[in-house]
Amino acid sequence: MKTISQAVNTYKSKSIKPVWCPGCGDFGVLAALDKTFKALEFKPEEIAIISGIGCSGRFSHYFNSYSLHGTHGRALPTATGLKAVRPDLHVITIGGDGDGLSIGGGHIAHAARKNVNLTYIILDNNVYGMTKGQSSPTTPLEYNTNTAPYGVYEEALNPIAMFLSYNIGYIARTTSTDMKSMHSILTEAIQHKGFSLVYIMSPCVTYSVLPYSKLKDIVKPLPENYDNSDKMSAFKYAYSDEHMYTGVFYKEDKSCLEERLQTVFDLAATSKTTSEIMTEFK
Amino acid sequence: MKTISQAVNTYKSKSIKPVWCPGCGDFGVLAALDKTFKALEFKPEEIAIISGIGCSGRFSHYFNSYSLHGTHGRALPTATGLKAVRPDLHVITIGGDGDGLSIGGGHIAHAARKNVNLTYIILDNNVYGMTKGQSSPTTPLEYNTNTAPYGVYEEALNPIAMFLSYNIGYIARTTSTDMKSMHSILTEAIQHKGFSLVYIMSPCVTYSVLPYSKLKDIVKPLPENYDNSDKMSAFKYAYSDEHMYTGVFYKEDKSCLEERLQTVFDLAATSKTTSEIMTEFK
Amino acid sequence: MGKVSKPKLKSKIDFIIRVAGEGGEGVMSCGELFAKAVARTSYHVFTFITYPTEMKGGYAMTQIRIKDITIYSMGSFVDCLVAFNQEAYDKSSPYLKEGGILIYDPEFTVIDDSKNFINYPIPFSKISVDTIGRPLGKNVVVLGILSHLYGLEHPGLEKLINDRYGSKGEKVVAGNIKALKAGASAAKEMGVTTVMDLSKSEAAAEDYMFISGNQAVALGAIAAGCRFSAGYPLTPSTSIFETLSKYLPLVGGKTIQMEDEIAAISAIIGASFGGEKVITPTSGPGLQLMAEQMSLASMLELPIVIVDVQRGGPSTGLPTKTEQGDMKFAVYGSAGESPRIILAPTGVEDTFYQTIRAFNLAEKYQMPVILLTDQSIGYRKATVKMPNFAKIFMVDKYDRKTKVKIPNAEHIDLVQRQIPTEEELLDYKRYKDTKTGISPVARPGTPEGQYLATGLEHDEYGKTNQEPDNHLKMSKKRFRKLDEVSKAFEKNPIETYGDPNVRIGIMGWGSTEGAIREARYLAELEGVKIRHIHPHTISPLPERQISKFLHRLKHLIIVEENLTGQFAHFIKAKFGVKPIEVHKCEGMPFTADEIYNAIMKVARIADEDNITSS
Amino acid sequence: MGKVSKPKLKSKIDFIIRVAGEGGEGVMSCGELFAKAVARTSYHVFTFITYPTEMKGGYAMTQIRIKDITIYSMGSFVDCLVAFNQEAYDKSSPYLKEGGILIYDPEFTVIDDSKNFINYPIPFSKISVDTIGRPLGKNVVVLGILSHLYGLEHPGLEKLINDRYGSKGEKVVAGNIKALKAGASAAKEMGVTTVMDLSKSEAAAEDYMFISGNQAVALGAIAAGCRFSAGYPLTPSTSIFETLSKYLPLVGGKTIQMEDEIAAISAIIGASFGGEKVITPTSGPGLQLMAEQMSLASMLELPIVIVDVQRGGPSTGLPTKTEQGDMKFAVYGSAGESPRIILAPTGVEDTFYQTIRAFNLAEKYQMPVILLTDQSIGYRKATVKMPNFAKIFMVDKYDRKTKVKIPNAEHIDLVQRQIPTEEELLDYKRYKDTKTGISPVARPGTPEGQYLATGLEHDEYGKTNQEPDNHLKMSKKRFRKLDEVSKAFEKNPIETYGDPNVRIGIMGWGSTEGAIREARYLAELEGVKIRHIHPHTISPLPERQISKFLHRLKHLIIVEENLTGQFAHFIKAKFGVKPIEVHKCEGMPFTADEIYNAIMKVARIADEDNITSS
Ligand SMILES: Cc1ncc(C[n+]2csc(CCOP(=O)(O)OP(=O)(O)O)c2C)c(N)n1
Ligand SMILES: Cc1ncc(C[n+]2csc(CCOP(=O)(O)OP(=O)(O)O)c2C)c(N)n1
Ligand code: SF4
Ligand code: SF4
Ligand SMILES: [Mg+2]
Ligand SMILES: [Mg+2]
Repeated sequence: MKTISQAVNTYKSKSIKPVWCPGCGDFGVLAALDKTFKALEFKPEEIAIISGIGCSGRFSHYFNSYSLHGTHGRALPTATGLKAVRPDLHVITIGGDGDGLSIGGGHIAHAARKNVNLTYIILDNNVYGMTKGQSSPTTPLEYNTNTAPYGVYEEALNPIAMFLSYNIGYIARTTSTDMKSMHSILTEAIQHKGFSLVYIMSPCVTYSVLPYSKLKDIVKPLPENYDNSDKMSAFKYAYSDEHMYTGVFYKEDKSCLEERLQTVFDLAATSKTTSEIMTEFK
Repeated sequence: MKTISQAVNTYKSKSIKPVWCPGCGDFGVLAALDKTFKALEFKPEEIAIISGIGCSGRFSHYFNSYSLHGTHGRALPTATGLKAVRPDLHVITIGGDGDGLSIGGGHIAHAARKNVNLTYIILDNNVYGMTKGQSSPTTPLEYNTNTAPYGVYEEALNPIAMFLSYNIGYIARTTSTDMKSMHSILTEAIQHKGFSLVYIMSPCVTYSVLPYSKLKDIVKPLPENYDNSDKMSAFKYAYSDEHMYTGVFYKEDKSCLEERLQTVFDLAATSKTTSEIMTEFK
Repeated sequence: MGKVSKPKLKSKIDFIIRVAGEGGEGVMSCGELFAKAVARTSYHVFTFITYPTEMKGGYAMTQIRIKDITIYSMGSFVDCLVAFNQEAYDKSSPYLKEGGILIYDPEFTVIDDSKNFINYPIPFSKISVDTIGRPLGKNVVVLGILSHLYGLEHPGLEKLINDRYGSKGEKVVAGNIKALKAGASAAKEMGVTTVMDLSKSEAAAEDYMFISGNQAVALGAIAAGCRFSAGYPLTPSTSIFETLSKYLPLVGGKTIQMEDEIAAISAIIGASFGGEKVITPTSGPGLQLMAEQMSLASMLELPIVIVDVQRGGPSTGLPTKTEQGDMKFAVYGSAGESPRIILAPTGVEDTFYQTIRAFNLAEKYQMPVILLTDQSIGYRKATVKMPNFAKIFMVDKYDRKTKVKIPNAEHIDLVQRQIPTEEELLDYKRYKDTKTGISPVARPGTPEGQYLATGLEHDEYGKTNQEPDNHLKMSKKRFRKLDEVSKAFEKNPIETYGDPNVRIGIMGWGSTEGAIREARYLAELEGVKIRHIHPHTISPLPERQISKFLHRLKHLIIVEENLTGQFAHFIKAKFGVKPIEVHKCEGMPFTADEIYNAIMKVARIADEDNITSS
Repeated sequence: MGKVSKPKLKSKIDFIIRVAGEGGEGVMSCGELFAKAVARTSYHVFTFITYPTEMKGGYAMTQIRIKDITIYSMGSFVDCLVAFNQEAYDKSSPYLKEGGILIYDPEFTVIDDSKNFINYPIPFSKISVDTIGRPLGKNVVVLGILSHLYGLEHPGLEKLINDRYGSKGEKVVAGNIKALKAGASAAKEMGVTTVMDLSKSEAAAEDYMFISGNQAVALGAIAAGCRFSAGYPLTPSTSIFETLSKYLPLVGGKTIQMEDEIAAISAIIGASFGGEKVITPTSGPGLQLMAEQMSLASMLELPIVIVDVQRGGPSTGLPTKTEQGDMKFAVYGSAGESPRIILAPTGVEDTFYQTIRAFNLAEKYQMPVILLTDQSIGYRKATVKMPNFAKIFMVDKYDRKTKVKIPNAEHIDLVQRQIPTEEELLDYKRYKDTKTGISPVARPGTPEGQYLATGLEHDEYGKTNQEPDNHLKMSKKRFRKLDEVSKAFEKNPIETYGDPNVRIGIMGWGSTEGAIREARYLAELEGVKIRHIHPHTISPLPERQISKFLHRLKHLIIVEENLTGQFAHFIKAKFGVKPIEVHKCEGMPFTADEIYNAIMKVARIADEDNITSS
């Protein structure tokens, strides 16, 4: 059968090839996600990829899945609606630091509150790649960009601390060069019950704010004995001045949207027919 | 002189009276803000109040100031623009839990990044008052509202933790019944250089989710020896299961938008004329 | 006898009651309980509500019209006015008919004795305090007075009180029942005469609902098979989402309150991509926030239904008042060119069926459908015929031909989204450039149906393609669907009334239908005949029908509730006519009277024309 | 000699070069450097750019037209084509004139020998590798070839290379200069003949800028006194905000990148409330997100300027392509009824002056002004006359009478927002219902000027008021300003061209002006006369001017770059005409040729009409 044989080889689209610049960090993430789908033996037709707009937003084009490439910043609420009605699908949401933290920044806390059972992957290149080099919410203070020719005058966000404060049940950070870590984190995140957030540092080589070389220097895995059920310690590592820690910052098991909705339906005793409802209005 | 004598008595509007329900928490906040303006001896014409939409959004109507009552959720970016061009004005932004944390939730982190020098007051009544009793982002899980007749299935936000993660330089929480604390916090917040956030629990008596009686029981001042320069300890108290702590959670002195913009102008040597700029394009 | 649904010119019973007071005084609940009680009789009931934006204070009123035949408008003048305070009296008494009944609380209201009213000063507030210790029960005291005046039986009212206040505890219910009785006996004692005995009327036939326009949307959506709604509260649309939240789960559906309107429309787009029928209710301010996503849905060719319960604008405007101000935004409200369908229901019953139709059109033509109602329809309550549930038919998912009829109580087609055949899945083109422009859409989970839905211009497979010829081809494909809609609409039941030889025509859209209809009757009583067309589909318009209507007219009146004449502008662009435009921009619906006056003015001009030209 | 600004029919020099290749190959920078070098001579230069949305790959091209008189369009066919690869050759060679010059890299391109071109196979890529070790310098190699072909002096080019690559270090600059020289000598060696010697041309008169349409907006804003801009990157508008970010601080202004377009428009509303002149640049997707706040600005009566650089739609559509698809949204894009002004510049120079005008109108009439440009204007570069800075005049803040002229290089009025007099401050009505609808607005900080600006309906003081009569009165007040604008526009310089006795007319808006103008010249050469009107104000339209234009026409052609004919719809609604509509919906601007063909077709029909009717 076509579907299965394909699943074994690759989940990537056969007709659409990536248009990223050679060397772009996003290639690595594409490979890691493909590998993860393979490992999880998902059926391609049960994968839904919802992406934002940006270089990173092109992920939805590159898989042989049900994919939706919507508007800038709205991937998460779109995916929430999809997953709410189709809990049977594996829903992956992907976008950039601008898409996710700037225009779409208001949606994360609310997806977290619902604990909708999907994985949100943010690819941070510390810049707006697609629109050619403007500041993003993670561009460092005083760095020069096309929209901040005299230096950025906004502090960069601390996304991990924010996700922790949103009480997201699964939060991890890794880099697009670390295939092993990406694969293991993605696998765990996708299997996590509820909302999971995978934050991947994926350098832009064309508008290079945090180049591979520099990233390599500051990145450090969370310590071996790190307890990822301890939120306070997660905050501490998220706020490290010295290093950008990678690994699973936080993990918590709690009821997800689908379960909570189920309770609602059970409570409401689903046996009413439309006509019974209408007669209540007599 | 009219202006000054008025400043001594009240800063409230002479022609517009509040339309809140009798007993609404917002009355207390109105009085506290009026008192604070008096204490700070502001000129009424130098006060600008920008508010959102909601019962709490009506604050802009009730002062004899330059006031702007805009659309739902956009008070903060509106105030940011105003303060950017008019650093000489005292800019106060006010709105509800829905206005500020739901539809407007995406703006806070970015006002924080800019560290724009204004005070943002959020009045939390754990409900949408104006639209008559729907869930807000701080309505507790499983509570019944008009839009969640079978119980809310979203976890309530932890706003203080969120503000901390946004690296806001001044964060305090108090209640609309505690005039003394409101007055002292508002005074300090308004004088704080940079973005300050004052979170006031202000119960709704009509769609009463967290009534005065219950609020009284859970509220507790931060300990005497609390160090509000220690962010980690702030997180700890923000996450308390037992109590809703009040007081100044966090205080940090850092450069604000006006200062950072000033640097830009200095750098850019402001002596160019329009015609000199145009000749660069020859 | 039962209710009669065919419009008749004359009715034996037709009276109007207005309860007016301050926002928060229970004006609404008093009016609603009374209306509900009457709705259980064989009479038709129609209510209109207006109240201030503020939480407390300001003028609020409920107007209730009762008739033995179908009611089309709130009416112009009232037979009985209850005034809770001075402002209510001042604002409402000009609308009380000569010889009408005025009930007021002398403690709060000084009246003008010189008017020819039957005055009943009754101290409701004092009666409430005396009975239950608080003035807050005065609305139920008034209900008691009205029950005496109109002969409503107390057991029925008590049940309604129990339904409404039951959740607040027995004590509250008992207090209210006491207040009810106190009101009734006070009225009796003070010599108030019972003007009619509604209790003598037969009970309503089983097959009527008494619902508001907003409830009609929610129930219509449920009947249409909608199973997902995402929303964000916004006056005056909120009760649609509240009603859906309560009832959708009962049929296995879901509602989610999102963080704002952008998230709400995004969520329904996601759910529609997942294969479900979806809806989001909003009003002008929210609709504006949805513009970008509406355009996306058009480009992705996903069915979504949006309800805009229009309110006074611009901006926050008049949140609790009515206006037909969003038409141009609904029709043109997206950058770039993205097809969509705009429907405008004319009343509560029509709202129910047009909602079903909106889902059918969205699913069939795979584009956004906006249902344009307004505050006056949304808050209005009326008796609506119960649909025949045995006459609901599903259109097959592979069916590409069926001409779907406009739903009515006797026959409801429900369109299922077209899906690809097995053969088509062998080389699946999601955006196949078919003759009708409609392409079958695979439901996620279908093997080999995987596709990319992108807001970028794309080819038939869904792959991005920005070539000149592809953009032209795909733009045409998307708009071809709209031509199909247009063609289908021409075969709709004709929406014109009146003798085709008459030379004066009137045209309106949406909620003005009832007032226009009544105005026509009034004019006919004066011997003035007039034709009337009232398209339910604003975009695309049933052009041939309208052309035919316009063809022999000498004078065209276009009536709408806004300042600038949005619909007139639209009609002028399409048909090159020069109408007489009648606008009302006051936050209140037209009364039949106002339109009648306009008709009579035009009739006089027409007469003069005849004289001059003859 | 200098540049001549009066349009002339014939020119001595008029040639077009197209550099085509893959996005990212330096096609843009090669073309831009060449154009810039030519712009420093006495010739006029006009460039057109198109490139793919993707970061890498896809067809990109720069077209450069050089002429001794003002240039109005990109031209239809090219004299010289540089093809970097096969796709570039395949897509571009159909536009190369018979006998034109074709320069291509034989390593990547196989050409069709049978065509009558002068073929120069030159291995740019190999030359680059040989010279600087990498193929990336091939764009500068091509620049060298072109410098040989058109006799451009190297010192000038080297300075431009230094300006452009200086920030990347000396090594990069040196490498590029080497590549430049290598290209030039390769061309010489391969026997490429110099077709003209631009270096012999006089230097440009001092008073010209060579700027893109987007830069024209930024510079126009600075000239108009704008001191604040908030923005969010969005292709193809981004460079406006980037240019403002660079230059506004130099005159004491500020720019802030906001988190999204809603925040951006909110910020400028706040800053306008603070008393400053403000602007936000965007494109269709972003404009849609601004709908709610535009409506707010209308209601608060605050001046704001919005630039919409239109791109292909709907939705994300064709981000780097041109379209006139947002007109209906600009005009109608808000729920409720909120007045606004829409301007549509026709080219780069006009963009500069219309931007200044946009600020004047916004400040004077206190409402949003939308400037509708498009990708083709925004990315186009052209030589623009430098304004006379001695002829800039401030209109007094208390002045309520001055008729402000449309700005031009010789005279620029700058409107200052009207402020209340001391007397008015004694009982200050922010929303005073004046004869013109314009009310003086107090700048925060002014004692006794405090007021409430609310999006709720309000009275003259700004206090909320939802009464029927107040809503009507204030709605009228807001729209009265638009009537004033309309009146003022009628006195604008007449925007019609051609003999009033001619019976064929053509009408367009925005960026099609140049192509239409050239098409008219072409038609005239064939003896076909045609009238032309091209309003700069789309809403409100200069109605009397247009009526007059339409009055004696027998055939009206309306030209626009979209599928559905948005402008035509608008004109039909206002004037009841039945135009012949010519649409292009391919992401590319009209060429003069295409419009010429349409004109000739209509001319033939007109002829036949004459024959039949005579
Ligand atoms: C409403 C809207 N505003 C702006 C844009 C333009 N835009 C496209 S991608 C992008 C930012 C991309 O940055 P990021 O999300 O970090 O993705 P990257 O390209 O860096 O991967 C922007 C601003 C848009 N498409 N839509
Ligand atoms: C765009 C938009 N969406 C929705 C609304 C309706 N609305 C008005 S106030 C409000 C919420 C009010 O809640 P909150 O901010 O908590 O203020 P409160 O009334 O509780 O003080 C909503 C949803 C609106 N005015 N505009
Ligand atoms: S611009 Fe940057 S982020 Fe975008 S594809 Fe190129 S390298 Fe990747
Ligand atoms: S509804 Fe609640 S929040 Fe609003 S005014 Fe009344 S008590 Fe206050
Ligand atoms: Mg990025
Ligand atoms: Mg609230």
